[in-house]
Amino acid sequence: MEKIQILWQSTAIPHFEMGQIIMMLVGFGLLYLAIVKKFEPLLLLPIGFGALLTNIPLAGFSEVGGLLHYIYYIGVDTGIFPLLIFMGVGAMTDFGALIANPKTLWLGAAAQFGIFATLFGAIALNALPGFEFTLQDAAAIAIIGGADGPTAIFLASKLAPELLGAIAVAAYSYMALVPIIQPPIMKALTTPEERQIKMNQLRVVSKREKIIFPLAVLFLTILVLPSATPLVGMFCLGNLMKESGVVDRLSNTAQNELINIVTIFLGLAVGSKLSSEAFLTVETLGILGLGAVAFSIGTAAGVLMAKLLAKFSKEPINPLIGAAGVSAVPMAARVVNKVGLDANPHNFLLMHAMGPNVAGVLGSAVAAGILLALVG
Amino acid sequence: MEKIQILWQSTAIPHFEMGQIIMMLVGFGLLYLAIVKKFEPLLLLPIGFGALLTNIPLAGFSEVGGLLHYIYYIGVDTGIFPLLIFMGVGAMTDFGALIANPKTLWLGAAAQFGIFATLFGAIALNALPGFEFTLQDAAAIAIIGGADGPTAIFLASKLAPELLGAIAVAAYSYMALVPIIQPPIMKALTTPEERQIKMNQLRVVSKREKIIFPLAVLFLTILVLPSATPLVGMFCLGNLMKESGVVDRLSNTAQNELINIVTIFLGLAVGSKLSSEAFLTVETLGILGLGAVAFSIGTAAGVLMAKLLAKFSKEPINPLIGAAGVSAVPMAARVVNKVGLDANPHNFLLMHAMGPNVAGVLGSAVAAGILLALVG
Amino acid sequence: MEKIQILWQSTAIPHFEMGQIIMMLVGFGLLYLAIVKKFEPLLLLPIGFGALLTNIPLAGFSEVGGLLHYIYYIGVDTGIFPLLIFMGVGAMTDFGALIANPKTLWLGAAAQFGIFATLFGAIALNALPGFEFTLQDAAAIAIIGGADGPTAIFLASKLAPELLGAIAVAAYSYMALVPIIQPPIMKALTTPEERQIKMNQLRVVSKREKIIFPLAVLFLTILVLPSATPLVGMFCLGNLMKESGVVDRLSNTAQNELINIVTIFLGLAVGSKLSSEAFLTVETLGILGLGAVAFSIGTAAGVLMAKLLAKFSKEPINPLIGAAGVSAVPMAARVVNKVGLDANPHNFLLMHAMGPNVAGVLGSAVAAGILLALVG
Amino acid sequence: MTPPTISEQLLEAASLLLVGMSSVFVFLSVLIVSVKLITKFVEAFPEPAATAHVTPTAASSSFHQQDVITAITHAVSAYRQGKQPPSN
Amino acid sequence: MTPPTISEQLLEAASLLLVGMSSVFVFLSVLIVSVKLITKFVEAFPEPAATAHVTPTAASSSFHQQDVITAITHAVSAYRQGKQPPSN
Amino acid sequence: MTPPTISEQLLEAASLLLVGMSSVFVFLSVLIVSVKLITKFVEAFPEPAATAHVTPTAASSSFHQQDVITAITHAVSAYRQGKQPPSN
Ligand code: NA
Ligand code: NA
Ligand code: NA
Repeated sequence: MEKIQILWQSTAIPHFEMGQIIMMLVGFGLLYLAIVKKFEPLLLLPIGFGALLTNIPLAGFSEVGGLLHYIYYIGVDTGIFPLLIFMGVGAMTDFGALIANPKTLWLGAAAQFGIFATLFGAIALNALPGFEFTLQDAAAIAIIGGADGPTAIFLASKLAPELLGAIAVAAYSYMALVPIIQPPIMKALTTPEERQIKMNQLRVVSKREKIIFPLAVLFLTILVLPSATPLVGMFCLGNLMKESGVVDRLSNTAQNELINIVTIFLGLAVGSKLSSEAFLTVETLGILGLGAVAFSIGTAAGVLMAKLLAKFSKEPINPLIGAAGVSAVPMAARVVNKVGLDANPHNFLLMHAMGPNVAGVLGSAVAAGILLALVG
Repeated sequence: MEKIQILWQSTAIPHFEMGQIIMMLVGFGLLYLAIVKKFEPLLLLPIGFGALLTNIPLAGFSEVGGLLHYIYYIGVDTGIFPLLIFMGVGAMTDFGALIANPKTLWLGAAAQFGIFATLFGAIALNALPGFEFTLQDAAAIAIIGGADGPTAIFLASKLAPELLGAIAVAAYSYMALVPIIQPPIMKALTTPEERQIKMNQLRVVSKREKIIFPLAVLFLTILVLPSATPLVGMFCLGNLMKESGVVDRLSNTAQNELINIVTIFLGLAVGSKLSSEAFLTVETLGILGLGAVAFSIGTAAGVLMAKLLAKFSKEPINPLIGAAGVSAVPMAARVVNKVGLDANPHNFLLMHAMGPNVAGVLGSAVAAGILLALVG
Repeated sequence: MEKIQILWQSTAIPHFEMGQIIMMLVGFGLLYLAIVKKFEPLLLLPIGFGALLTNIPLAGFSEVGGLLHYIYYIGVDTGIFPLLIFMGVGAMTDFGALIANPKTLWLGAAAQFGIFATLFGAIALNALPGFEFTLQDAAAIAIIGGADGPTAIFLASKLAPELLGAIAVAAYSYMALVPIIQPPIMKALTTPEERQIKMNQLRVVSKREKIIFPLAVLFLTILVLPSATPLVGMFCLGNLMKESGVVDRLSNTAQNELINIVTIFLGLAVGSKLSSEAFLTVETLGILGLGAVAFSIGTAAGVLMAKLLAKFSKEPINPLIGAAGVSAVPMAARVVNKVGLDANPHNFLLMHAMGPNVAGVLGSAVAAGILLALVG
Repeated sequence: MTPPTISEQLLEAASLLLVGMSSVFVFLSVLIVSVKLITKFVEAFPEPAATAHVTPTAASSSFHQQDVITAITHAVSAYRQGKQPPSN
Repeated sequence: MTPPTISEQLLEAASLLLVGMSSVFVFLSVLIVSVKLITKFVEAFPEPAATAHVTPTAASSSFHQQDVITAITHAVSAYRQGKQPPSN
Repeated sequence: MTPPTISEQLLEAASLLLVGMSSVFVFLSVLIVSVKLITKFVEAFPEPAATAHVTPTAASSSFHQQDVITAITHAVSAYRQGKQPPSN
């Protein structure tokens, strides 16, 4: 009898709290989004699974000695995992389109307005009862507008670790929602004629330009924004490994096995921050709302900047490509391509959108560095 | 002269203890089994090599600052390595046969009798002089009957770390000996007619069933056996990654590079526990004896359960497939197939044995959770 | 205004020290050597990049909490990374040529004279003002003569961590310079007739010999040189995994993904030791000079030993193959082949040079063990 | 606290045997029921054949950029088309 | 230290917005100039077509040993040649 | 403890040179003998050609499950055979 009592007490049933049940539903929801809706499954599947595990009563996944505790403290608290992912992403990124048309860097710059406007919005939310975002919190939330997962996780782990779970979930969810969020904004801000503009073929970029480019980016970052060098540095290392062509085995490993291993762990670690105390707050609602606003503002700023550029440019510029400046590589570029095809079924904008798209990655890494320097 | 004296003192020869020499022979023996006899070489080769290294005088592999010390404390003491291996095994496991014929879960359940009977046997051994197994020790030894390496290592690292080396060696050795241990028991408990029974073709299982299955297993484990969720959870994560089909690159890495890297380290770490103080005891003899008993009882219980099931089943059940319930995936299923072919050269039982085989993995993970809950 | 002041202070420009600028130039120089000159790019690219990162003002890569700090303390301070690389190199090494012609081990032994003569030279340098090498320093510098990267890094991390950066850079640079350093020495010490000597075809070595060989090497090392067992042991583990043929998936991972991941990290960690305080000293000049001397003496000793051997050998021995005894696998063997072809365009010495070449790896690991035992 | 006698230990082990095996059977029996329910559920709600294919390209957006190749193909064909007299 | 009022915070956020966006634009504008300079530099000093191919085999010496295969091929051919009457 | 003079250090280094090189030579010479013994041993006990092939499938049991494929093949053929009149 006593054994059965022990056994009953060792089931989770008498220990469940309402918050844990809700968070498990959130975890299942993320798994649903990942598996059925195919929303950024590489991250949302392990994040959702981590959310399930961390909320199991008695199992202690995120307590001292628990698996997720170790993974979080080894990889996220130290910043190692997002930086390794960034290295791998760098090794996958082709800057050819950007080097061929460097003006697109301005589009990547404009789209960062989503970040800084959202920072302002987060502080403005403090006027409402229940919200008490510090400047650090606001900066970590605003980076969602950068539409870049590793950058968001890295900055949140430095500025507002307690919001990390909500921020990462919002960042990846909205990145998956890019095909739904962006097109209405893009269409509202452009005329059908503008959307049909055909752009000139991009020139071929030489291997040496591609090798020097990451070094130039790093050099500039070192000079004026050392706080961005962890992110930009690892990104440029990955890109240099790829483009130099002399360490292909390292480059391949960085963009395959290493990034895969780290992605599994990073997802689980982020999921482990989805506890009810941290997530089931009115602030999470604020974060989700601000994230959507950030994406929208970033998209609009990119498109408007493209229209402005087009005014002063000798070559034709389709303003749609400005929307790709939010990054969310390569989905935002695909969305640009699709909206362009809707306007003119012979107008393929994908390559032209890759320039602002990768510029957006640099732009948000730079923005993260600025936020670290000013409020970190 | 003094230099030569230092040199002589810095050789291992004047420092060897008898126990170290014997343990090195044990290590060579494991290498022999792995390389020549092909006994579970993936684990026994690094375990044997680790046993050699850890017993070298003056080298300090397992002392503070030594390589094996780091590997053990990072990966085994924390439980990380066996859990990662279990994730990889989950990503390799196909539950199709089990879902098509869920009754075979009872065979996987019955075979766990080997575990609990052995626990009783280990305590009974305490009546003999020289044996002083605690209940924790007995539970860790009994899990050998689960015929599942990572489960055994995980449980032993939690309940009886000082017995870890002997338990892991016994578990993997007997898993390799399954083709020798099981057939006589299977033949003794069945008639030739029973062994010739042909089973009905299994139905095709849909992708969605395979996706929901690991989630259902996890859900059930969370509810009633949270102490089993580290093992079951990581296993189900691996299986979900595989079956969901949306994160193939993560699933492939989990079942290839990641599991390979962890296997090398896990083997070395287990080998590092093969010190003479821990291994050269009468208790090791007890562990080896109990392990053989556990496998035999588990096999017998599986076969008998299959005979019982056959009585009440409308569809024909070949009792041999019960033997696969001990897990030892997929060797036990192969043994069933072979013994079945001996009785009827046209009777292929492999697919039918895969159901109880993978059920045995779940069964012993559940049994491990129960033991952790009750004696941990 | 205040924000802009903060922003200015948060750029690197007002914080740069001359030493950091020079070290960044050194880093760029290493990248140049790696990418343009293709000098050992697998190591020199990450080392050069690490040198850039570690010298960025305010970024704190190598301070507590910085990425390179973690990588260094986890992987190099513990010795784990060089040992894992050595395991991978072992899994890539084919001892067939050495087993077929075991006398070539003497060539690998002779070439270690470069190490011990350099140790003497380093101490002799203390007579000059500005040099104060301890015996530990001298031993760590001398190992550059072993022409084996992981061995040099391992020994330096144990004996003289503050010299690690310079030693690793010298070791890899000179390994890349082998095609320039060795040929003049080889030609000076041999006559054209000697260089034309054709050697007999090597016999085929059986699989079993190749399996037993690493175990024999390990056994001998355990007996007489336990301090060398970390290096030799991991090397032999890799080689045994390869030759045994029973754990191909582990062997493949060890010589591909695992060694690639570790190489990236090791390179960055070594680069993080290239700080101006540690590198911009007169001692670094001494190290660079001594390294070149070590390679030259080793080459000469190998060739002279080969001439001596040829005197007493019944079979013809081309003295050029002695130069491969310095290791630098497989570049030194290629150099031998090339110099041989220059003398006789039909004389392919590559296979014959592989024997002393891999013997040199063992030889320098043994030398490292001796140095650890005597001055460690 | 005195160490348990051997008979106390055996009693404990026997009760573990009983409770443990019962739990394993209960657990896996519930799982059998669950699997049957899953099968019924899946049969009751057959997969809407189309939806699975709507957004597969959305997967893993931040990871691969092979579209670049597609894009180049398109760009080349667009470029060629641009040289031909427009047909639309 | 009293916590900042909401209007102080908003002022701070507004100044961050201004300074941040300016910095991003300045940074990426400088990068545009740099890219153009790189392109000019690369065009001004065209790659000496040959040098890149001089030492490619020198790469990663401590890593792969596939020459062994080459060597065996050579050795075999050398062996065969050794059996034939020397033609030189 | 006074630091060693340069000549003391040189003496030390010289003795290291002597002892070290001797040790390397002794070690590798013993290895030469060992290799020759291994070769003789391997020739003396030629491999029983068959044994190596007896249990290769036993390798790595807990790792791959490709038999499932084999099994399906077998199962299908068994299924077909089951439909034919039994010939045995
Ligand atoms: Na961005
Ligand atoms: Na089992
Ligand atoms: Na060497």
